[in-house]
Amino acid sequence: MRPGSLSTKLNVHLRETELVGKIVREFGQWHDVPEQTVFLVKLSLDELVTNIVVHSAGQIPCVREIVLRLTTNQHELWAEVEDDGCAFNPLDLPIPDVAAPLQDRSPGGLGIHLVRSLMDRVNYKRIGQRNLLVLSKKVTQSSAVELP
Amino acid sequence: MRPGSLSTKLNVHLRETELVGKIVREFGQWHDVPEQTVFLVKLSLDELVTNIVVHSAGQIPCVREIVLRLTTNQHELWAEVEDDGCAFNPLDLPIPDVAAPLQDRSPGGLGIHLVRSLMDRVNYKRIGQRNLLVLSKKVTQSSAVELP
Amino acid sequence: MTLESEILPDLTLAKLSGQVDTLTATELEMKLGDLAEVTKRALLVDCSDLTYINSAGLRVFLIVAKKMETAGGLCAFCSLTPNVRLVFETIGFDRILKLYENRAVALEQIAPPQAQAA
Amino acid sequence: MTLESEILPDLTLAKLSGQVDTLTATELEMKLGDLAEVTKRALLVDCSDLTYINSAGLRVFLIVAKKMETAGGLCAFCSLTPNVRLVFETIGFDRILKLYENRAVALEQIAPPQAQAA
Ligand SMILES: Nc1ncnc2c1ncn2[C@@H]1O[C@H](COP(=O)(O)OP(=O)(O)O)[C@@H](O)[C@H]1O
Ligand SMILES: Nc1ncnc2c1ncn2[C@@H]1O[C@H](COP(=O)(O)OP(=O)(O)O)[C@@H](O)[C@H]1O
Repeated sequence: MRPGSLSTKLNVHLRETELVGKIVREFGQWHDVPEQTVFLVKLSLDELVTNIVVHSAGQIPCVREIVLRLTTNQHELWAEVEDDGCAFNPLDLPIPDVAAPLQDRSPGGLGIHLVRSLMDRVNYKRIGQRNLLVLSKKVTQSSAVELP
Repeated sequence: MRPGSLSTKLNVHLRETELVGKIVREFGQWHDVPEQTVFLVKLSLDELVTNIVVHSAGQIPCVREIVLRLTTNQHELWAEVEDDGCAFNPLDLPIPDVAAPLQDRSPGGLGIHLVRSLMDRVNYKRIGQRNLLVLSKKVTQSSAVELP
Repeated sequence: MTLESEILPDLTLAKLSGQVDTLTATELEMKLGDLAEVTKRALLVDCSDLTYINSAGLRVFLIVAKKMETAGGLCAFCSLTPNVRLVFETIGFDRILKLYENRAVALEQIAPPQAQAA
Repeated sequence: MTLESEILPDLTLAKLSGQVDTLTATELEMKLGDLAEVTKRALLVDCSDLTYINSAGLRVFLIVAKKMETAGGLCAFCSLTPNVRLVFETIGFDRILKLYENRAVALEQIAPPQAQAA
């Protein structure tokens, strides 16, 4: 992939998930990120931003801003989501039982599980008054389109 | 405008000016940069990157990489172009006589003049083995499209 | 997101296209819910043009499949793109939902010609 | 970048569309050069769909206008978008090149109906 990075401030609105999708797709295209990696990173960021917007409504302090960051080097892509809401570590959530039969499956709790399963690494840090989630995804040489 | 920033490594190839145009347009759209500002910044970066690629051919050391950076806050956009070629300050170039009659006008030397005229500020710095040009352009509140 | 449907005697066919996300999942839930209501035996969702789905959309699939199964019917999915299939597998949907490689195979299994002739 | 031309008795009309940059300027130079060759009196470049031009393209305009003037002809431009007009003004092209607000005004000035009838 082509090395690069991006940082953008998001408003606390569900509609911003559309911008997140656009940014991941277009940034991914500029930096020769393979199509499947774009899909998985877009999905993971969509889940995280959606959760922050949806679940921040009743929080004190409420979330006032979300910052999205993307970084590529030749072999790996990092994505960060930062918010100024109250401390919440999604990695503490129980893992849903994905082997349960249909009638026992609850329709919630899939978002964070998808992020944890589809990314190579997910790290949570509380920094001052902010939550920071760092995702990373390795890209195999063969699937990356290199410019000459 | 929406606050954000971007950094991308460019190869030393004229075809990369197409990517520069795409990046400025799409980054501009994500960050609510007014259409005219996008046009002028795209033009300025196109001129600078074209010059580096074209004029680096005979240089020692030759340019091996170019880094493009964009930053927005509410009122201003900054663009940076960095290269690792030999020291060259385009601000030392003479200003072409744009008042001369048609037959006296030389067809060259317009690129840098456009950059200097269309941007609010242009700064050159030599940092170690790198040339850094920083452009800035203010955006009036009224022309910026703000998200609620 | 668009959902085009065709109600046949043995089967309801629903072709789902575009992006299913948090902004469009409610619309999908209503439309698929309506189709499930009028479906007698089986509902087949063709996902060949489904380019994106997030957990809000997957939640809808689960709800509709449960509802169909409870009513003694069947909810099946066909023609998943590799990306969507990976997501299905990650959350075990390949084990609890009926998936078919393509529409032809699905029709053959759910509403075979003999059944149609009967 | 595309250039569509129409050769009329009094005037050659060239409609320039899209992006003119360092990658396409040579093609423009060849095409406009050819048109200048066959043009007797005036060459009018309609820029209404010219979305982008950089110094490589402006250089071509200057070369062609000089050539036409030297040969006793005229090279004019019409229907510049506000962005392109700003660039023209920045390098003084509004003073050395003939610019018209729109095609109708340009035709009226360069090849008025009387001249056409004559
Ligand atoms: N950013 C967040 N802030 C507060 N609570 C959250 C946040 N993200 C997730 N949660 C909690 O974790 C639960 C599981 O989240 P998730 O796996 O995305 O599934 P869903 O949102 O569909 O329930 C949510 O229901 C919510 O209670
Ligand atoms: N990055 C660069 N490295 C070396 N020389 C340069 C560079 N940029 C510009 N120049 C020199 O400055 C001159 C003027 O540049 P410019 O105003 O862009 O006009 P043009 O490239 O059309 O001649 C060039 O002809 C070249 O000699």
